[in-house]
Amino acid sequence: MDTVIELSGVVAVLGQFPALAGVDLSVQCGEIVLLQGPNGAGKTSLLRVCAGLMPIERGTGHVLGIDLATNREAIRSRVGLLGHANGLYLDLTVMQNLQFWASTVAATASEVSTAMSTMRIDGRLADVKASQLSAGQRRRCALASLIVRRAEIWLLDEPHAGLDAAGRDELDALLRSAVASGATVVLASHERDRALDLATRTVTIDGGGAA
Amino acid sequence: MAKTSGTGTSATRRLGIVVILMLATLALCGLWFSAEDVVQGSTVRIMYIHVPSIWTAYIAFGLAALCSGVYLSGKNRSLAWDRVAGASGEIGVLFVAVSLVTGSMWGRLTWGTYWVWDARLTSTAFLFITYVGYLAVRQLGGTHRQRARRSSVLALLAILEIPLVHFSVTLWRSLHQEASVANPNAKVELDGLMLFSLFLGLVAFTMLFVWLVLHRQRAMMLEDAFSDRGLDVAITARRNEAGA
Amino acid sequence: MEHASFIFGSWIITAVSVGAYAIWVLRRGRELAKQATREEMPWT
Amino acid sequence: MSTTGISKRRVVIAVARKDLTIEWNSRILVNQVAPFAAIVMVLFAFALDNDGILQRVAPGLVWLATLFSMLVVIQRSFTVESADGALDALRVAGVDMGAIFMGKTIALMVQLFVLELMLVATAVILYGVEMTLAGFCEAIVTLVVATIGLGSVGTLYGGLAAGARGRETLLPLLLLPAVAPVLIGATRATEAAFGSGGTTVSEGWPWIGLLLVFAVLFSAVGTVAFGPLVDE
Repeated sequence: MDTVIELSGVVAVLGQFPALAGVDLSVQCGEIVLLQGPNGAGKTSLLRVCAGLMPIERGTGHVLGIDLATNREAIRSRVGLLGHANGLYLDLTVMQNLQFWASTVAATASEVSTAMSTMRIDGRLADVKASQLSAGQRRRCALASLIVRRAEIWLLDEPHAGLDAAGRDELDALLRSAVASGATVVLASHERDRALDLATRTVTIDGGGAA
Repeated sequence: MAKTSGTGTSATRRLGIVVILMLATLALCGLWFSAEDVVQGSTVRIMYIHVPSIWTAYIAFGLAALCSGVYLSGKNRSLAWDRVAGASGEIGVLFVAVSLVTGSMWGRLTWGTYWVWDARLTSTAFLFITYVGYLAVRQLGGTHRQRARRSSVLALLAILEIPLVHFSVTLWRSLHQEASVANPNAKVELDGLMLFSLFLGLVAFTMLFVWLVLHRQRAMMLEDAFSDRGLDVAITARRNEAGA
Repeated sequence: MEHASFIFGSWIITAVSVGAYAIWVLRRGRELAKQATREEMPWT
Repeated sequence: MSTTGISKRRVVIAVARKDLTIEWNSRILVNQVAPFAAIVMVLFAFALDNDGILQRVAPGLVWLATLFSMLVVIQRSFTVESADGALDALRVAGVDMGAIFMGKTIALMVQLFVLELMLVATAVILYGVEMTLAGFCEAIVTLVVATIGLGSVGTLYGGLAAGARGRETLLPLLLLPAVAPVLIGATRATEAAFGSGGTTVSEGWPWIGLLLVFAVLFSAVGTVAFGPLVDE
């Protein structure tokens, strides 16, 4: 199996604070890796580094064979990140949000409607403004816009947050099918039992490093 | 340690002594030995510091843009370029401020008011504000590389804005006296000693600028080094959180 | 000398502001250098 | 930056349409910014309560009100991006920063243009400005060219200030000195169009040339400089 994420001694800072203080991590293609650890352990920063969003100060890292230190912009179009924020425009309707995200990555209208029905935000919800959605519905929207991205690596930060029981099942099914079609998943979740069931491997993060 | 305390070396010390001697000579020539101007009278003595200050400011902003360009185009992107640009920008702001104050005092004597809406004055004021903004952006925080990238782009934008602002303000209004050395028909006629004083001022201020930049960018290097060292401490502290 | 206050005033303002900045830079450098190692001061 | 091979033009259009749809859905410009600009014009009339003065300085007031309102519109344009991490999401999606810049600039220009039309109309009504047909044409050309310049610089510095703490104060500090040429050029050109203080329409064209230089320069530079200024 190919190694898709390879980090060694990675330090990343927020302002002057070392959110990551020397992380080593290796993820193979097709894995579902669960990051666990207390709040403030550095899980979010680790996902942002893997997405090429946060620069690394020290250490070396490669994602999909691309060097994080020199060329992290090239990683971005090939991975999908679901952060704490959903990345929605609150003044746009669900449909308008999805159409916008689809047009930035050249997804077709049928892909959009498939993603919307997968996350069950089609029908009546499609014309509701994002600002009027519940937290769980916004999460579904964000996941739908992630589906149309067709990412090779899915980086998910608390994807279960706000979802109801049915939504969590649907999410798990979605991730399993993504992996079945060749993707890799790294997720951080406090839904321990559910995530352990889903994950093929668990990595504990604490004090800004992989323990 | 004793011989090289602080940001100085024997070279900067020698440069510093030369600068002080030149500035002292400038004060003697400018304030005492040189003749008064036929038209402007004694007020021409302000010129010997006013013109070199604005000259130095232009050199400083030019150097800041140059170093920023080198930083952005360079392969290994040494932060040294960013620090020289930052030191230069800071000193440039100081000299623009000085030249605005001395210029308005000169204006008070020749035009009768501290401020006239003349092209050169107005565009110099814009120059000042633009680089105050540049210094503010340098203080935004983040990592050294973020600071360097943002401020380098901004320094290049500023150097682009300056001619546009100057040109538009000149079109808007022009009452200023012509640059006197370039134009032989201007109001100020410089004799030998006056010319000497002016050029001495230009040379002395330029060397003073070099001296200041050397010291300031070394101090900045230490500031950066210390925050890196702070990072080492913070990383250790962060790793220890794991056990706790 | 005519207008002596303005002329000397402008020279003094220049000297004081540039001088104060120079002294600040020197003192800051000296203060930082006290805690610096040789490797952090490549000019020495 | 983008490796997905979608055309840049498509992204530009998508971003511009998205920003305009947001405005259409929320009506901030119509319900808040435009009334603000209008009240500024009325306040100018109170402050400069003198027969003849208002008519003479109307062009400058129009552009001053535009600049102040523009600050609000730009802040808004980047608040919607950062409110729910949408700009981060765009960056992770590898969307070309130059295309985002152009899209947001176009949306800002459309909004500014509407605002300026409204302000000119206010000046005509409140300050008693009279225009010839040639003057009207010149005024429209001035609005278009000045708006291109304002939109470009505004988006560029708005993006820089969006990532910063204290952005509310940083944006005017960076932006207002940079747009001084637009204020000067647009005011003079509009004076010629209005015929304020005995100027003629033909006197305005050189100023429109200045505006054109500014617009071309900053729309080109902004496309290149936006990415490095905004990205981490």
